[in-house]
Amino acid sequence: MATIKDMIPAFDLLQPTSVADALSLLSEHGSDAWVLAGGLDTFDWLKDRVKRPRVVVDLGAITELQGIRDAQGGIEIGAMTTLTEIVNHQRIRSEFSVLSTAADHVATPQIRNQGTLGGNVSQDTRCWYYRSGWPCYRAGGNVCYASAPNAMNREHCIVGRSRCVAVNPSDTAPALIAVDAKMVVENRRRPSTYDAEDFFIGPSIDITRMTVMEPGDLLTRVYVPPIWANASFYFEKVRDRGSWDFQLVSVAAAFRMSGSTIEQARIAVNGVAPYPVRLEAVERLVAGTSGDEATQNAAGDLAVRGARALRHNDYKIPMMRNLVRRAVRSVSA
Amino acid sequence: MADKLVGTDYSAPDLRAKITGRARYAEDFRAPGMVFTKLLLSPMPHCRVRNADVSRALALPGVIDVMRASEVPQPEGPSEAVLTDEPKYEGEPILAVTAVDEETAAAAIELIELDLEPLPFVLDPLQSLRPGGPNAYLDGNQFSGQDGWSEFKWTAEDFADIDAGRFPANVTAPVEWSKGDVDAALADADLIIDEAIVHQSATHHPMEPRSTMAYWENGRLHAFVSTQSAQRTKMGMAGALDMDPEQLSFVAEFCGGGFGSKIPGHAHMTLAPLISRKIGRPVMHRVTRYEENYIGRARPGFQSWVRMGFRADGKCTAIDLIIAQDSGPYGAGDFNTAANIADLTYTPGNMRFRGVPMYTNTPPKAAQRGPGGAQINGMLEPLIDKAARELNLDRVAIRLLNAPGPDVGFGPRNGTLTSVFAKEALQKAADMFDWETRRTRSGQRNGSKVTGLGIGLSTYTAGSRGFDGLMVIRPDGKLYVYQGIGNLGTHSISDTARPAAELLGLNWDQVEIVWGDSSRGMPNSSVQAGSQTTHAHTRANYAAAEDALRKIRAIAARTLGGNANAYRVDNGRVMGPGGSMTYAQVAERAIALGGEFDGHVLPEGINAATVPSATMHAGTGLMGVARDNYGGEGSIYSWLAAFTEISLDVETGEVEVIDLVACTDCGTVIHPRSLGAQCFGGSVQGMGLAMSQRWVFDPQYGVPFANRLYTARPPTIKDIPTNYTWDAVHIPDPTSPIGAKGIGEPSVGAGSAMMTTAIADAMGGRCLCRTPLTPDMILAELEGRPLPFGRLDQHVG
Amino acid sequence: MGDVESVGILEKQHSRRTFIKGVIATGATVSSASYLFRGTSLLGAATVQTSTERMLTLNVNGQQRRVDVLPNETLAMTLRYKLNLTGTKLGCDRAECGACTVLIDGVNHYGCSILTHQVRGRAITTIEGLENPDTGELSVVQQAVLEQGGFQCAFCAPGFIMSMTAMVSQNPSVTREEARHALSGNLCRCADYDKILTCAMRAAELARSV
Amino acid sequence: MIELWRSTQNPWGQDVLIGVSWDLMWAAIVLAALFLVGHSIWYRMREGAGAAAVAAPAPAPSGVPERIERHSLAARVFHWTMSVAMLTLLITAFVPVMGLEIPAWVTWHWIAGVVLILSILYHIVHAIGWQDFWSMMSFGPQFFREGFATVRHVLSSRAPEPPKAGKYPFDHRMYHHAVIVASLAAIVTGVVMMMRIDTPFWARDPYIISDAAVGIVFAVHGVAGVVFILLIASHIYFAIRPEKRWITWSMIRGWVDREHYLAHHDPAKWVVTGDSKAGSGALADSSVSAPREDD
Repeated sequence: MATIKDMIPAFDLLQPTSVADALSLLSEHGSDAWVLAGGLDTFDWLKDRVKRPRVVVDLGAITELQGIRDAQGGIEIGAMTTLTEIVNHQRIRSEFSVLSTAADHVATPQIRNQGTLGGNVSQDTRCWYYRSGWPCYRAGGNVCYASAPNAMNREHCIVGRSRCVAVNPSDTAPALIAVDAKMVVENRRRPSTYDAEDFFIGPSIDITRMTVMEPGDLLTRVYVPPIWANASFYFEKVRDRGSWDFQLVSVAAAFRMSGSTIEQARIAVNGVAPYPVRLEAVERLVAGTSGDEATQNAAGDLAVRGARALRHNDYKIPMMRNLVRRAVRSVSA
Repeated sequence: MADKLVGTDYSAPDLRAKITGRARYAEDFRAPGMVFTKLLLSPMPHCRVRNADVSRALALPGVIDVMRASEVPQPEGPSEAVLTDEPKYEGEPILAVTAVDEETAAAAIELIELDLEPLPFVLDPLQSLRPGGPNAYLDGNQFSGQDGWSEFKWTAEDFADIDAGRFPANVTAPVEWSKGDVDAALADADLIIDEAIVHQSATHHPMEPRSTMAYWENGRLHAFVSTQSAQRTKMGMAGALDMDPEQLSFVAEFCGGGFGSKIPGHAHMTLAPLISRKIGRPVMHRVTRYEENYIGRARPGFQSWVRMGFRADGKCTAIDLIIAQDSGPYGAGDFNTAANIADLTYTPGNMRFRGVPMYTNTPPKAAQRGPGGAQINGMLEPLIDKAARELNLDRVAIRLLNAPGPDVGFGPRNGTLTSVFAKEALQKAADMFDWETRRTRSGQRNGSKVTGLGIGLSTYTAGSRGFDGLMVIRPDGKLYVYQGIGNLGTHSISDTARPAAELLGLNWDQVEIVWGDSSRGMPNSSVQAGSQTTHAHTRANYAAAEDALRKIRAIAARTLGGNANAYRVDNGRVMGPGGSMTYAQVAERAIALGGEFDGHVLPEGINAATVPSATMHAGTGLMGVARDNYGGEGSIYSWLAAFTEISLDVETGEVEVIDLVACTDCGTVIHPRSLGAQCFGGSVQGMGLAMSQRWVFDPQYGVPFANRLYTARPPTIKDIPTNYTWDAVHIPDPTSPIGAKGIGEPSVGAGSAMMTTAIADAMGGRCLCRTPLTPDMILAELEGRPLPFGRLDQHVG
Repeated sequence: MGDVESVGILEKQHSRRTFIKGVIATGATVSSASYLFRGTSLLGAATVQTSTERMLTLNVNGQQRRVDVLPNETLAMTLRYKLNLTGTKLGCDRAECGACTVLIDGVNHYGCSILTHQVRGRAITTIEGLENPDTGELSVVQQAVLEQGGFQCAFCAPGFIMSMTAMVSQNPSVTREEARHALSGNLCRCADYDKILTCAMRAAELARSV
Repeated sequence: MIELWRSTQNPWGQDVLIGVSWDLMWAAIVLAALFLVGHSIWYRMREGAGAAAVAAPAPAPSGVPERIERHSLAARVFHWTMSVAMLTLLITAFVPVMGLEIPAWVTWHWIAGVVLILSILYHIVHAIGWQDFWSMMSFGPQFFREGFATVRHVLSSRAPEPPKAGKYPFDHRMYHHAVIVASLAAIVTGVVMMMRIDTPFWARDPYIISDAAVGIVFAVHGVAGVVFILLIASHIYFAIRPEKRWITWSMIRGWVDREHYLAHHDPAKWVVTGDSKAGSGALADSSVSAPREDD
């Protein structure tokens, strides 16, 4: 729909300084309001003139949303904490390196300097049909263009499709699942806490959203419990170019080892479904093993069981399988 | 003794401006009362504008003008208009809205109600070649000046071959030539390599979008343009606006890259002047990246079939080449050059070429750095390796065997070269790379990583002749070199002046380069394309310097006595039997003497376009002005041989590029650091062609998706070779007094070829025979899974 | 325009919203010298009582600059079209090339992808602010680039130089590989990356010796 | 003012219809509620006026058994299967629109749709082959006479009772016809819509029909769905009204007792003879087991 994609249409900018003010603004303006965190996803939408919020609520002035604190033995990360802060945070680097590594794989330094953890996990999908403003299911229309027989869907999903075949673009999402992070979502009525893997939803639940958050909701902080501190972590992201690009497939894993045996594991993959996928069956499979080659292969094969390719993305099946293998291999003697 | 200027590094005169933010590119200029123009782009790949209701747009406060296609020149046939009522590609400008600010203009565009009639469109040349397939134009898919439009199709039998994966031996083509007896040579060949190859289209995406600012002042146009060239762009712009070039103050001091998409200038640079003339206010046409993606040109894609015959010793004895080219809506010539360069690089002796340029409803195509050459070398080098593998020959040896020597005659007319040291460059690069020991690494596996070695040999035109040089030694003792060439980042504006300054015995701080503003003088110059500039303008400036030197000596002899030829120059002085003079004194004398000395009398034979510029400076000092009459037989081509080692991860399809070793045949080296940068930058652009850059279209709606930088994927600093070493053969071109040839173009083909060959090498010789080779394709091939594209699909990845 | 009417509606809500601290900028502006953005009169819906709230004092290159900024205006646009600091380039306007990179409190950001209203009260440095204002002396990064003859077309140069500046100030002992990572948010289509890295390493060297 | 349609711009910027506005759903719900309330009030008034008093049973023809089979087991299985499918369809269709998430509602919806289609196919075959098809589908003069009388009776309390129906009273038959139309519309469009989602039957392809046609398909499907809100609501309402409950029981047990038979049916039009227990006797087989579509 190339008529013009330039210049942000006018909106009212509200810059509350407290979560309470933000929540009351959001509940007041409902779906007219747009939450502005780092803005890297936001300004795309606005400059393309595809999304037209009347009100933009900028969270930048809310200090209580910023920073990384020790909390209940774990770590609490404000939703407005930048990815660079996470990359450089000493305790995260030493105890939850999978998270700092994942954050360091996001786009570019400038984007990490401005992009926030909250924004990174809440960002919208990059399906180029949807982002071009085409009236697909996700945009409230009655069709998925990306799954048409002749569609260009190299970067789309191989599991979890339901009418929509887009993928979640977040690099930190699988890492948060791997460390069993808790996402605290507040609205005017109440705060509620979600396990990271439940925070992300697929189109079968609500095709217009990527997360549990509805208008009026605000992700205020992410709590990383101590359970997985200092586990053996693995993160890998396959992308076309070494910078900027979103993942084709990424994997984040945590292994608690006793000696050379995997006691317990958490493995999540992204870029393969409309939401980051936690591979619980694989986790059970590798638990109690030494992660030997047989286990690696079994894990990889199990991971992609039921995966279904679109016209251009069959490669994601072996890619996902291999990344899961590599994750397990990383802890094998 | 004055500094040695040729072959030494120096800091270019425009660099300080570039690094302090003072360098002004087209979009950096302002004028009082400046208003803003924005484009309404076609949402359809091919349609007719039945009606555009602009009333609501015009009613929006702040909107000044809506310019329609009817108000701009509409050329006949398949040629581009700045605005059109029959868009030939999604994103083609339909009309332009001008308002007091961009926000208003954008809002106004959304108020315009378009009534569009969708028309048949085609994205893939092969679709248009199929019997009954769609055409890009209503009247057909081929155009010729005399016969107009016609429809060109291949037969069902041809497509039976193609679909069965056979070489379509019987296809006809709008362009055909052959030499020798290809069929006999193929029959006699010990080995025939027969492949279908796809090379995808890739957008130029210069960093600076083609913005223009323009205003008129009592009949005089002031235009601020982004262009690779300068004097030639000015003439082109004046022509396009049907105005006297002398009424055009043309400013193009800096150009944020062009890579072929801005020679000379570009169609849309006339829009701001046209609107400004209409509304009587300065107009800024800021082109966005999104628009640049559409109107900014792209390299034509190829779908190609080739049969190469080899003797057992590895000599290529036949090339049977068919190229179907995606020419976009307005055509491109890459396919012809590609054929010539195939013949030149591998000297088969017997060659048949069938070229099929097909119009498509995709964004316009144009020359892109190494047009045709970059594609064909990237496509054919892996086949040379395939032959080496089959015949069990060394990959360097087979290239040395096939590379041309001085006796080469290439192309349909057996053209000759002024000089060719391809073998020398290849051998030197091999030695630098330590090929003899490293060759054993090829295919070695370490964990999931496999080593691949890549070799790319590429060539391209590197010069032209007959342009003018203009320079003045002023009473301040400095040499002012007036450049008509553009400043696109190659340092040509200063590089081409250094041999001249050296001839005049000047230190670099005694030389001022004047460029980028027609009101300061622009002699007749080449376009900055095809790597001509270094060759053409070292000569032109040298000719002017010789003219100046003659006059300096004459003045010295007149003033100090003795024989003019007994005077020599050094350190800004002329000295001889009668003593010495400073250039300052010489300049004073020249002004006093007048006539030819200070440019009041100009020599015969300089180009008419040079005369106004020379006259402008007449009387300001001692003028050197001359045409390059050095002559020389044959075409000027330069060469680059590139080697690389890569590490390919067979579990992810990712490729790590460990190093790049390059050696070039570009004659005399003028500016080593700049040359090294050209070889590296070009090679990396070639790597982009080979490994990431893409166009992707939705086939249903004909709409492109890789229409932004992150989806088009130009190489980033993370994708480059970790180590880089380079050198040149340092053998001057004998037909030039300076001996320098250009180098911009060949590096692209070499960089592309070194990657396509390295990846094939890492995959045990399996050649996917397409670009770009992205991780998904590599992994699918390695895993023996269905490839994510049809064998001949264009616009995938 | 629908969003114009919304100005009026939201005005009322704002007057009720006294408890909210921080600026509430509205969709219209009173803009005089603005090259780029529309003035209220043109919008039809004057909103005088909030227009003053859009008058910002920006700290740019050490100077306090009063400027009238729309809520939907990016920093790059303000710099280029209101403060005439055209050294900051617009290469893509989508955080995909880095030509617009500026420093905000010493950290490199894409000027095209942050609202001017988000940087109120923060120190903004552009390419024009690197030279010593008194002596005109170049910064170490600029010196290094000048020495090494960095860049070709140089449209990307200001952005790269700002990223290098942030890099060497954070880590003067940066390795070439680290530099590659630190500069990976800037695109150079001439692909002069090798020379750019050489410049970066030289800049770090100079920074260490300072 | 409520919106009727939802439209958008296709990738070429052309305006296209994409479906009905969900305002219509709310309108239908309100309308249904109004009807139920309205009808119960109207009925009360009629009772007050005594008009609704059941006329004295006509002299019973000899040999009418205690229990007269009204719905064969097959017919009842069909009815209840269909009702489950229909309710699933309505819930999965409209509850998400109301904002309550139903995971994988699309899958449930199309599966229920397939069940509905199969059950209806079965019903058509069964009705044509083994049931008294024409007693439901006849549109002769008698149909219109009954119709006229029924309407008059509804409009005025002084109007005489309409003549007793045969097996299917006029209102039931009208209801049946309405359901046929709505079902056909929903099914035909639903099948087309299934081309756009993942089902085991075919590879999804959004381009089988044009944007414009798809819009119409979605709109028709939406309208049919909204109509079903009204039909099903009123149906359930009548099914649970005390004075109609004997019919509901007959759809559960299969038979009606002699009193209701004589009270509500014209033995001349619905002939039942012999000492038939439920389901027995030649006549019973041929004529007593026609199901009532509107259940």
